[in-house]
Amino acid sequence: MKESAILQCDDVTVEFDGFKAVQGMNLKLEKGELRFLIGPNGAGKTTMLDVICGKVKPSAGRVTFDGKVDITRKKEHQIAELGIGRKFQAPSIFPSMTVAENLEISMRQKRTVFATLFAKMAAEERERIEHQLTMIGLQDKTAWRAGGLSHGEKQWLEIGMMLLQEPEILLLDEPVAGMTDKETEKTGELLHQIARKRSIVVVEHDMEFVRNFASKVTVMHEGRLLKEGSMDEVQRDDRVAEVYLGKRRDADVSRSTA
Amino acid sequence: MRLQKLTPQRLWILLGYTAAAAALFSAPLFVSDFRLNLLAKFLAFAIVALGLDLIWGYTGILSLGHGIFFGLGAYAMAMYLKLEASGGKPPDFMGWSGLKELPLFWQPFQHFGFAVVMGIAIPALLALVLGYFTFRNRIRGVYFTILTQALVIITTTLLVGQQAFTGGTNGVTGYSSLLGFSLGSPDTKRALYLITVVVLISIFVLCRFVIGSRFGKVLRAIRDGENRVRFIGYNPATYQMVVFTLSAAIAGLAGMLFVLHVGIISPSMLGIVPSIEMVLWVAIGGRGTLIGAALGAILMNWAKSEFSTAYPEGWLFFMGALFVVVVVFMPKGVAGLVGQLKFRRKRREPEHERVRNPAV
Amino acid sequence: MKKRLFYQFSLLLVALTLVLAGCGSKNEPVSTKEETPKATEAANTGASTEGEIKVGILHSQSGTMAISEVSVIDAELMAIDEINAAGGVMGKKIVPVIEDGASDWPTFAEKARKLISEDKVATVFGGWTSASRKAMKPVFEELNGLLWYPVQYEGLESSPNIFYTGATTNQQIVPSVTWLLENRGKKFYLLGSDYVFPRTANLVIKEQLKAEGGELVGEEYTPLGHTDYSTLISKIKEAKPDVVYNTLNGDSNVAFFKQLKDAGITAKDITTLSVSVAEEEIRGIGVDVLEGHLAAWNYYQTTDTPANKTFVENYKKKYGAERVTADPIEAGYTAVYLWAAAVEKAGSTEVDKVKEAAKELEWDAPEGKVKIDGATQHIYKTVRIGEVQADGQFKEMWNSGEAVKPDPYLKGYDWAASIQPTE
Amino acid sequence: MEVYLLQLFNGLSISSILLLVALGLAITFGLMKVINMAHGELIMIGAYSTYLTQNLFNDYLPESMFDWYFVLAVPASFVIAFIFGLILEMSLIRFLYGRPLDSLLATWGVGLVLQQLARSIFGAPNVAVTSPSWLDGGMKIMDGTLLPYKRLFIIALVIACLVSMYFYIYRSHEGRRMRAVMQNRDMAACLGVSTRRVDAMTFAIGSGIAGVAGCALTLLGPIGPSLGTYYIVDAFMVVVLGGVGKLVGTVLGATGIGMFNTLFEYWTNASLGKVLVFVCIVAFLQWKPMGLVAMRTRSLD
Repeated sequence: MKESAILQCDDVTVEFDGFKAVQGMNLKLEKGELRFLIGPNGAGKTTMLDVICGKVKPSAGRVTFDGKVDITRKKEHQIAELGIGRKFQAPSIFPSMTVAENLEISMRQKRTVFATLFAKMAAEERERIEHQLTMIGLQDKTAWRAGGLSHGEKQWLEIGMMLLQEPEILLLDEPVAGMTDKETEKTGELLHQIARKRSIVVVEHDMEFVRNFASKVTVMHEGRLLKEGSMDEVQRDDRVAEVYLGKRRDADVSRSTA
Repeated sequence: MRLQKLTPQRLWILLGYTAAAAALFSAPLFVSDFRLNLLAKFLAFAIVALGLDLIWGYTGILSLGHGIFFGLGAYAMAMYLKLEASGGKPPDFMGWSGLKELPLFWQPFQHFGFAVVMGIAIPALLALVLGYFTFRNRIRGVYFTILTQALVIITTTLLVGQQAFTGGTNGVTGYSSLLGFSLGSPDTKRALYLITVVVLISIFVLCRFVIGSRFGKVLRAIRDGENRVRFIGYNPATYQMVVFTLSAAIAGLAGMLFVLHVGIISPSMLGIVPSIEMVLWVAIGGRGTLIGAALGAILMNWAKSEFSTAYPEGWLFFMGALFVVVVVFMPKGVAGLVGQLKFRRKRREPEHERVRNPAV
Repeated sequence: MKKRLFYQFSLLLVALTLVLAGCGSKNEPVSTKEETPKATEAANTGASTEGEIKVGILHSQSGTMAISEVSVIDAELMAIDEINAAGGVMGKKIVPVIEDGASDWPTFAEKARKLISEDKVATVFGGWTSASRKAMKPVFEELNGLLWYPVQYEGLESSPNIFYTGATTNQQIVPSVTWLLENRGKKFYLLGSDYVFPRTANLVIKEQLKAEGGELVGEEYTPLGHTDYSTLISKIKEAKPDVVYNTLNGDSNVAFFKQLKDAGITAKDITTLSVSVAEEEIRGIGVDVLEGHLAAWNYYQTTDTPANKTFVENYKKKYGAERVTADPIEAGYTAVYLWAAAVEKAGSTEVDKVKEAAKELEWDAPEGKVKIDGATQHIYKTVRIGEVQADGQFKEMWNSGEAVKPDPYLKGYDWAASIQPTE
Repeated sequence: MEVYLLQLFNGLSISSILLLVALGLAITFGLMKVINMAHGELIMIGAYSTYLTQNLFNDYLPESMFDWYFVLAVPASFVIAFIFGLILEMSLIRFLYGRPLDSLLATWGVGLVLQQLARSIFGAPNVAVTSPSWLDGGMKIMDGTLLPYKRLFIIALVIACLVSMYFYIYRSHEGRRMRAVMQNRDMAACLGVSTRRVDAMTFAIGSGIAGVAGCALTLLGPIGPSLGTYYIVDAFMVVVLGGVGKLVGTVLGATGIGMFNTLFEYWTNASLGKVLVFVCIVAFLQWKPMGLVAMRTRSLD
């Protein structure tokens, strides 16, 4: 086992009432890697992210973080504390709180009751939040209630929240879904910036978007690993083409849950 | 909280609160003893409402069992008062239930200090235990609410059934004095009223501090999306447990004051109906605003004591209808209504509470 | 956020003014503070000036107990009307102030306090459950008020500020147990709702059974509002009692008797004697399931006295032919008359004078001649055991012949020595 | 021996009553996620409907016909409670979808109003319903063991309700639409199902079944304005214990609570028995928060 693997999934299997959403999936993520997870609907991509962030417990297999911690035994908040951040497909921010408050509680900090009860906003912390606000372009809307933001802004806010968490690994589920071209572009830039320091797993449908990044792509199909490699390699693969264009498509659509 | 500049507006608010406090403190000067006693009772209810607002308004946990915590606090105080009245001998109801000796668990309640501590600790502990299991097991929303109802049934049935130890349906009543001061004397009553005002203000300040802190923000985040909070790294169960316990302790404290003003506690005060009524005060006053919750409690009880006698039937119709209208059409209560008016005028922030209402 | 606070605050001020104004409006600003120690005297004189006398009526008009208490209010109002029509008391009109106890004991205490200290009523007629009486008792004692309590209860109480016009244990339970032992059998099954009256009553009955050669074969309590008696009836069947002594309250009676009949047990198999089932309740339970069962009271609608004939006639005329009278209704009615007679005799509505005048006062009540026992402030009452007939009325099976002297602490019974209050 | 047999029957009988009371709730709560605290009052409406039907027969039909009033009372209770439910859904509940806690509070207010309405119309005291003579007595299976016809009738009634509900939900067009809406509201709406209509129908049917329960309860217990309050919490316990969204769960929940209630009550007493049952429910839900029969979903909340 190489030390540099920040995340390693071995033979992960997930079952929902007898239906196997993920079967014996393997995934290895290096430190500082930007990885795309693609595949048709129902391939098990989102479920894979769910497993990594602890939302779903696999029925078999293990997920090792930083070469030592088996996170399948941990609870969600413990995994988050370890340094795995997750952005959901549908923007999930806290709608009744202001943008600034959303960021404030997401910020990396002690998360015990006692600590939060007596927490004072340090100057350094305020700076971090302000920096982040500029980065996600919401500096003019700090006092807005998050629920009042546009869809794209919510997506960014969520990304901003996740970045303030300063995780080792970021899990992004369709970060550009529902964004305008311009917004998508901006998000892409953001991703490039982030990827310099952290490891990222992105689930994405937008192939255009994926192609902009010269990085490794993992293709999943029916809960299994289908192909791993660069975008070019993947696109040349017959099986991948068949999965995306071929006959089985109907079956997948009917099983999709999105 | 950060130190903020003293803008004219903040000054007004500060003045307002001072005036309100001054009005409460000076009430004994121009209100009859009977009315003062009533007001004191309402203020005790306002304290429960504050605690309830912490968990319902800010954390989104609806407890229909706060009557229990209120009642347990009240019983602790009642036990002390009863023993002081009987001079440490077994109280009257033990006699007619065939109990000759003072049960062991009653004995320490002869001490005022012990009773006060227990009046807060017992409800808090019960809430802690219940909260520990339910929140850890992620029982939430409606399920939690229904569980609290089950708890109400368990508690009241036990209190009623163990008549020899608890006074049964009659509850505990017939007190004479508190620490030697006669409860009947108007001076004691005024003093108790003032104590209640002080407690109410302290609890109000405490609640403000809690919701103003980052802890309070996490609570609101839990209300908005409990699961999301997990993935930021907070354990919602701990937070829910702590705030539920705090809320129960506040209710217990209010219960103790209630007994001092009203002179009786019985299982019917712990039942499902009083528990829901407490929620009603908060709903009408405005969940998610402390002042709304407190005012809701005071106003609703005042209205009840004014109108329920003149129109006993009309009152129930009115209360039921009010409940429906407020919950359905004014989810933020009266305080929220005032807020909405303001938004309509200013439109600085978009109004999005409606967005959460998926009836579209 | 700041704006919001501002509005909250204005809301607070408005509301506070409202409440305080509401509180202040009901009384003259100066009076209470200085005069508090003498407040009750002021109340008494206040009550008898201006050509009218205010009296309080404090029963549950809403909530679970309204079922029973509303009829008592009717009877009390009727008595007041009758007295007023006949010229009032001391030439003054009686004006009732009606308050709702709402089946909630703290509310009873609160309203009692209001009646005495705000409305300054001369006396209060009120209460039904033991709990409501216990809640009001400290208030009446503290403010030296006067309460007339019209319902049979568990005894062991005698407050200087309460007159009890319902039966105490030795005027209902004790004689009925003796009668059952002599006429129906020795094996008793005690069934009651889980609250103070049944538990205390059964404590008395158990001692009495021991002393008088009865046998206790079972004792069960069900929560108030319990509606399934199948298991309990199985237990009764197993225990094979001669008598079920029933102290169930309210709705539970309906379920119990309906299900008892379904289980194939009729009045012929096991005698059931109830102490909380009167004419009013029979209508709600249904005569078909109750026929033949027994009850012990001091008064039935069928009680044959001249006073009762007019009482029933007037009651039906006033409130409708389908209405029935019952023991507590009559006791409430009697209470008003007894109070009026005492005031007349005392020539004052002052509590202490009225109490003094009430001693040994006699009156021809619908239930027969009653007399106030000065020592206990209960009244002498005739005990009657009745059987439910097909028309929903009682047929009197037995009566005590003369009015029985009240003995709330059962001092006249050796076996009751252990059932004394500890205080 | 007879006692155990009788107790078994009693347990079954209580289960059947609980099930009848909870069935309507299982629909409104389980399928629509609406916490209808006024469910108890719909039961009360059913009971009063039976009372009215009885009075109609008493007043307008020859005495020989009287016994058959009950045959008419069952559908009458259903229809009247159905109409009440429909009105309730259209005027109030439809604003509350997706806000379960608010629906709980608002319907509690509705319950309060309905209770007071009943009190104003019929008076506070209980009213008497004379059960038809063909339900008097019982089936003797051995000496001292009599199974009352009324209880047998209620068991049969529950089975009938269950079967018809099964056919309605799983075998009819209406039922298919109903399931479609409950499972994926938006998708169903896109496919041309009138979700408004389905919601209203579903809620009304749940209410109608509450009415039937009320009718059945007149055989055993009191009929008064507060009738509903005796059953509402128990009914919720059944649904929650059983697991939301599946009829099987409701059946199991009712059976569990009914049987244990009888058992505990027999061993101890009625108060303690009740406490024990509730403690067991609370404990069980800690272990299985989703109830006996849980539907697993992948959605976040």
